[in-house]
Amino acid sequence: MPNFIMSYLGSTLTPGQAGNQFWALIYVLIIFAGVSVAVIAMNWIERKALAHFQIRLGPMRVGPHGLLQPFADALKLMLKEDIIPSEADQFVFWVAPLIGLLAAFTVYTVIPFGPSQAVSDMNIGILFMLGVSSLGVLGIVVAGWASNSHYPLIGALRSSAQMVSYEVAMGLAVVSAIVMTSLNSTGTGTLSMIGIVQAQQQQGVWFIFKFFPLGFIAFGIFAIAMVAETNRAPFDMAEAESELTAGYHTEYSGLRWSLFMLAEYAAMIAVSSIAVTLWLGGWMRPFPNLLHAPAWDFIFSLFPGLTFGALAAIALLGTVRMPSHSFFKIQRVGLAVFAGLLGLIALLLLVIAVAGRSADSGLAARFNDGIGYVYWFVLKVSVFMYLFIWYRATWPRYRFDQLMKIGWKVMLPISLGVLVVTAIVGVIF
Amino acid sequence: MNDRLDPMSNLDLDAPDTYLDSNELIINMGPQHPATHGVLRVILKLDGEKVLGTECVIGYLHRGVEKIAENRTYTMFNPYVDRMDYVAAVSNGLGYCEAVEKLLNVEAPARAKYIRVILTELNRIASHQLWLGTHALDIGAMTPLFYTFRDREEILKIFEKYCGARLTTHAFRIGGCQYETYAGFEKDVKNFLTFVAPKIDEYETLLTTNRIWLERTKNVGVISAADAIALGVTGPVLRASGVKWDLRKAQPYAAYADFDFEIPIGENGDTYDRYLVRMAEMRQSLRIIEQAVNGIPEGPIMGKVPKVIKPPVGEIYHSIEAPKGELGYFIVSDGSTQPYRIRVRPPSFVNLQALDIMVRGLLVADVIAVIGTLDIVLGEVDR
Amino acid sequence: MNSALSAGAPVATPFFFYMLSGLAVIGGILVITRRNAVHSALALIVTLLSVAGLYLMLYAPFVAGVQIIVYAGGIMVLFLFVIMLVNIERASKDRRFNRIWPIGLVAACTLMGLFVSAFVKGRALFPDRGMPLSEGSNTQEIAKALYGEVNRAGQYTFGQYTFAFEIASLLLLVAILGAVIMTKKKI
Amino acid sequence: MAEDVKTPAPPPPPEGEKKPTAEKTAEAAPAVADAKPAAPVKPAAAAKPAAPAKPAGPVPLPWTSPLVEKYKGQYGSALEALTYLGQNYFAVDRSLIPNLLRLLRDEEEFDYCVDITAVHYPKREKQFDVIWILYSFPRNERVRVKTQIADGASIPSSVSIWATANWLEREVYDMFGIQFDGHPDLKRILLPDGWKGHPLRKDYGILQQDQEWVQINLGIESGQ
Repeated sequence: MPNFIMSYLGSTLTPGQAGNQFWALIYVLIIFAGVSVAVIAMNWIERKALAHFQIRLGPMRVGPHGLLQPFADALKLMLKEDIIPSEADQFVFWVAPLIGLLAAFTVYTVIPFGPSQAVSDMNIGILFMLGVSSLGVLGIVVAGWASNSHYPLIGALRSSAQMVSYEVAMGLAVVSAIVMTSLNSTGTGTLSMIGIVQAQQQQGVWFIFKFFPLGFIAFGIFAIAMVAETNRAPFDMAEAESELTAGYHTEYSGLRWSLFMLAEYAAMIAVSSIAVTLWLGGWMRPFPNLLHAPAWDFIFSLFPGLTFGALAAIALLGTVRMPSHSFFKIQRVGLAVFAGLLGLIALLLLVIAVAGRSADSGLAARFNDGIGYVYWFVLKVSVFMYLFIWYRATWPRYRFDQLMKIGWKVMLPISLGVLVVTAIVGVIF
Repeated sequence: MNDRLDPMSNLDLDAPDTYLDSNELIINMGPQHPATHGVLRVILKLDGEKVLGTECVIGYLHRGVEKIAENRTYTMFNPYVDRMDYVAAVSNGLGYCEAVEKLLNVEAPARAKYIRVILTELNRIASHQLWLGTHALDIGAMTPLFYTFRDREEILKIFEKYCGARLTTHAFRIGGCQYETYAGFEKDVKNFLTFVAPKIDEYETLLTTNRIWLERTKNVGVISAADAIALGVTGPVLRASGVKWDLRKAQPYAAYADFDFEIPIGENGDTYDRYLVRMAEMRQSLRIIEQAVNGIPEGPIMGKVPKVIKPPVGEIYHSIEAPKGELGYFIVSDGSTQPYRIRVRPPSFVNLQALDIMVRGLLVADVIAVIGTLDIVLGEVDR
Repeated sequence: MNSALSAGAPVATPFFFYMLSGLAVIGGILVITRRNAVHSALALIVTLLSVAGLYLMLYAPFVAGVQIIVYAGGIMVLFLFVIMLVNIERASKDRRFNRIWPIGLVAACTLMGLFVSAFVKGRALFPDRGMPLSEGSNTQEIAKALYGEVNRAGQYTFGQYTFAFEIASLLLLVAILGAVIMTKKKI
Repeated sequence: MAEDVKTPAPPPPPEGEKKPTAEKTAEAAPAVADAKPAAPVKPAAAAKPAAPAKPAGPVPLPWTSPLVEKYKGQYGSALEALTYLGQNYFAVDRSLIPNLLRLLRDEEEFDYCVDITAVHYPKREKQFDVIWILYSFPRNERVRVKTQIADGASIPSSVSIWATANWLEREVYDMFGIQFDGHPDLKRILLPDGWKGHPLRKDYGILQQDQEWVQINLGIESGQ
């Protein structure tokens, strides 16, 4: 058994490729733990950032600066009574959030956090991802129907129509990115996610900057479609509070409702990681080809440690500025512990970075690169997460027919045009 | 309660044979609905998403103010007036006091008039700020709500310092003002003027050129000038349709004749024009307050009004420009200390009547926007 | 088929095979027996997904991906749309098995006979027992060996069979226009 | 926001005291009534014994203007033009109502009907005053048209003249019980449909609130 475990460590293939179920399972667990931590962090960041946009403080009471708020919410939702409406279709009502969750999480099996850091590198990576994300619509449609009342029905119809129409635009934008992958020396593009990032690496350019306007337009379309796909910000017709109460999840409460929220956040992270992989060069650190001298590698490998150090410093600043009232003593201690933790991680990362630099091929070096890949990937995804929150704070909501009009009359033609032009430009150059 | 159009009646199971034609859906919006600004119930007849017709069911907040008036003396009725349009309580009080003063043929002293103008215009800004915050929230923009309420707080502080109350202020008395302005009144108002002017620009940057805001408000809920006049619509809704009419200019009352300010009007009477008109009105109010605070005369604040007010027999009608429109008082006096009949002409009640023709053919999301842009307060609609 | 857990194990392990096909069969039965339309739609989705799994086992990932996108993600969503928009309570009142079920049974049996005979006669078509599996090769290589790169499918559709592809898209266009005209009363 | 006015601060005056004010209103009402028809005669201050010492307050004076002359000629005695404290109003006979209003809107451009309301004088034989308050945008001028109708009599609706009259007349019907003929949808607007009685009538005491609608629908014993 141990060789089964150790034999994989040497290989540079993803567990799926290497057919190694054990490590695939480990990767799956790591990714799902990572995503849930990300969802918890996202919950806190969204509430605090939104609050600061709106000149208010956001959650401050539960834990220092509201840090324990997500846990409090999770606990509350678990303890809340889970009401199933009497008229509702029991089985379908129970299954709906699961379909949503299933769709949101199966996408992660294909997302590459590094050249070999993905659960499995299917050669139909993108196709699989689009397919599974279209399954998410089923969850919503069925949830709306199962609640058996006016508003959820209309909410479900609206959001599924919206997701279906934006999926088309999203698909076409993705295709134009894939067309770009095929322009490397071998001439044959690839659908596999790791292949796409490697294509960007070989071509030495992020696809967002390739054939300058085209890549950017395709990226723009994907960015808009992705917001609509997850029912967020200006396109959140489904849960437009002011009109249809709360859209398809009106009748849900307690843990079942939180599954929908979990699915929504997971879908957000999944969709933005697709965008990062396709257009922003996945796990590559910025300027891989220009500044590839070892010194630059070292500097960039310090970044993870520095960011965690900065976070620790901010947390420490927080403890210093905490008012001296006795009520805040516990919060001050809490924050200090949190700062200490962050500081510890920062130290660890810095040590690995230094160690990795000296021994060029040892375990430390591999580990250092691994951290670097994951760090840059997560950094880019978090930029998108911030955009989601920013949209929610500033934009009012589109009306449903305007939303569909944009989906079909604006996004679709542009994405088709970009696809055709990219193909032509690709053939010429 | 009442057997109006029962919302569930249309979902009868023996649907027409052909499955394709969708039957009309009757949706009940309110009275407990986040976007109906109080207890308004609108029954919408929908074909899919399009609104075929609406019927407003009101009266949930009816307290019978006019019946109470017949059993109160003139001074006792004064606080009730604030409870009607509780968002613009100060202008309600101004309207009532001036009506009774006209009945008594008494003139409030100049200083009282200036104080009244300052407080009423501050109240107009506060009312428009509350309108903007809730209207933007209904259309989905969360942030303006917090900005407008932060700035509105400054006005409410001034009210509280002056007359002890923030919302239902009961600031004026028949014949003038009860309280002399507190020590730092002019300074506070001046600070407020410099504080809020850039803030209104802040709202504008957030919304005026916001593509989605334009998309949601441009030619939504259009009402022509002729329809507006026929339906008796007044205030910013009328001015947005292009009718240049403001009681403060047409029939000046209090000290409005001394100030110069423009009346902003719109062209095609849609939700966006009403938004622009109200934003411009806020700026005009700032100008009025500035002139009033600089030119406030010295002198008494209370006219010679008898202790017990017994107006002579007769009836008069007096109206002022409240933030929502023309707020009128028709008082019939029979010579006793209690009014024989007080009829309040509520601008929100009459403006709400225009909802039906403004909303026909629009979508459900627009109904919310139009209710928001009419800026109705149910306390005034139901009285 | 060698043991499941060896390093280069192919996907087509007996356990998965029986599970997926079992799921597909159960789903199929559920589709026709459930009284509630949405339940049968969900059962159909389960069937389609398990069939997609079977494609994967036949080292045809592209077809599996398309199956998920087109069938499970696209058509089934529209199925549910129709079920929700049309007033299904009325449909459920009609008699469950109408009178012409014997004809249905006969048709089913002939179809079954066809399948069996195709399988028996065509045994030679299928590769015999073993799969030419080399140790350590992973699913991608096997797929390449059998069906070639994913782009082989691309080359076929836009290479030799472009004409058929265009006709199909024309057909779809007509179908869409028909649907729009039927529902939209006034265009 | 809405303050619960169910129990008004000062307890309503006990039944007894109500009577004198009613008498006073009655006695003052005729003063108002006879003052009006006898307008051309010098206003008789004697009719008001209540305030002998106080100088007689302002009294409605005849209002003369070209507009008035035109209609005086046309309708003669059925129309009286008066002004009180600078506010002009016509006191007209019920028969003039639909076409006088239409004339005022078309010829005299009183295109904005500010308000329609009513006042209840229980002691008079024609108990109700129905009042239209009109305003003319072009002339920036306000006028009131007042007519007296008996209890139970109906009056032609002016919805066809001004669209705003729809809800205003519904409220007058709801509060006073005055029927408006030709109104598209005359039913209660503020009070629930099943409500009995019309609150703003003088004979509808505040204590009468406890009727069976309150008991049935709100399930409370008494409103007070």
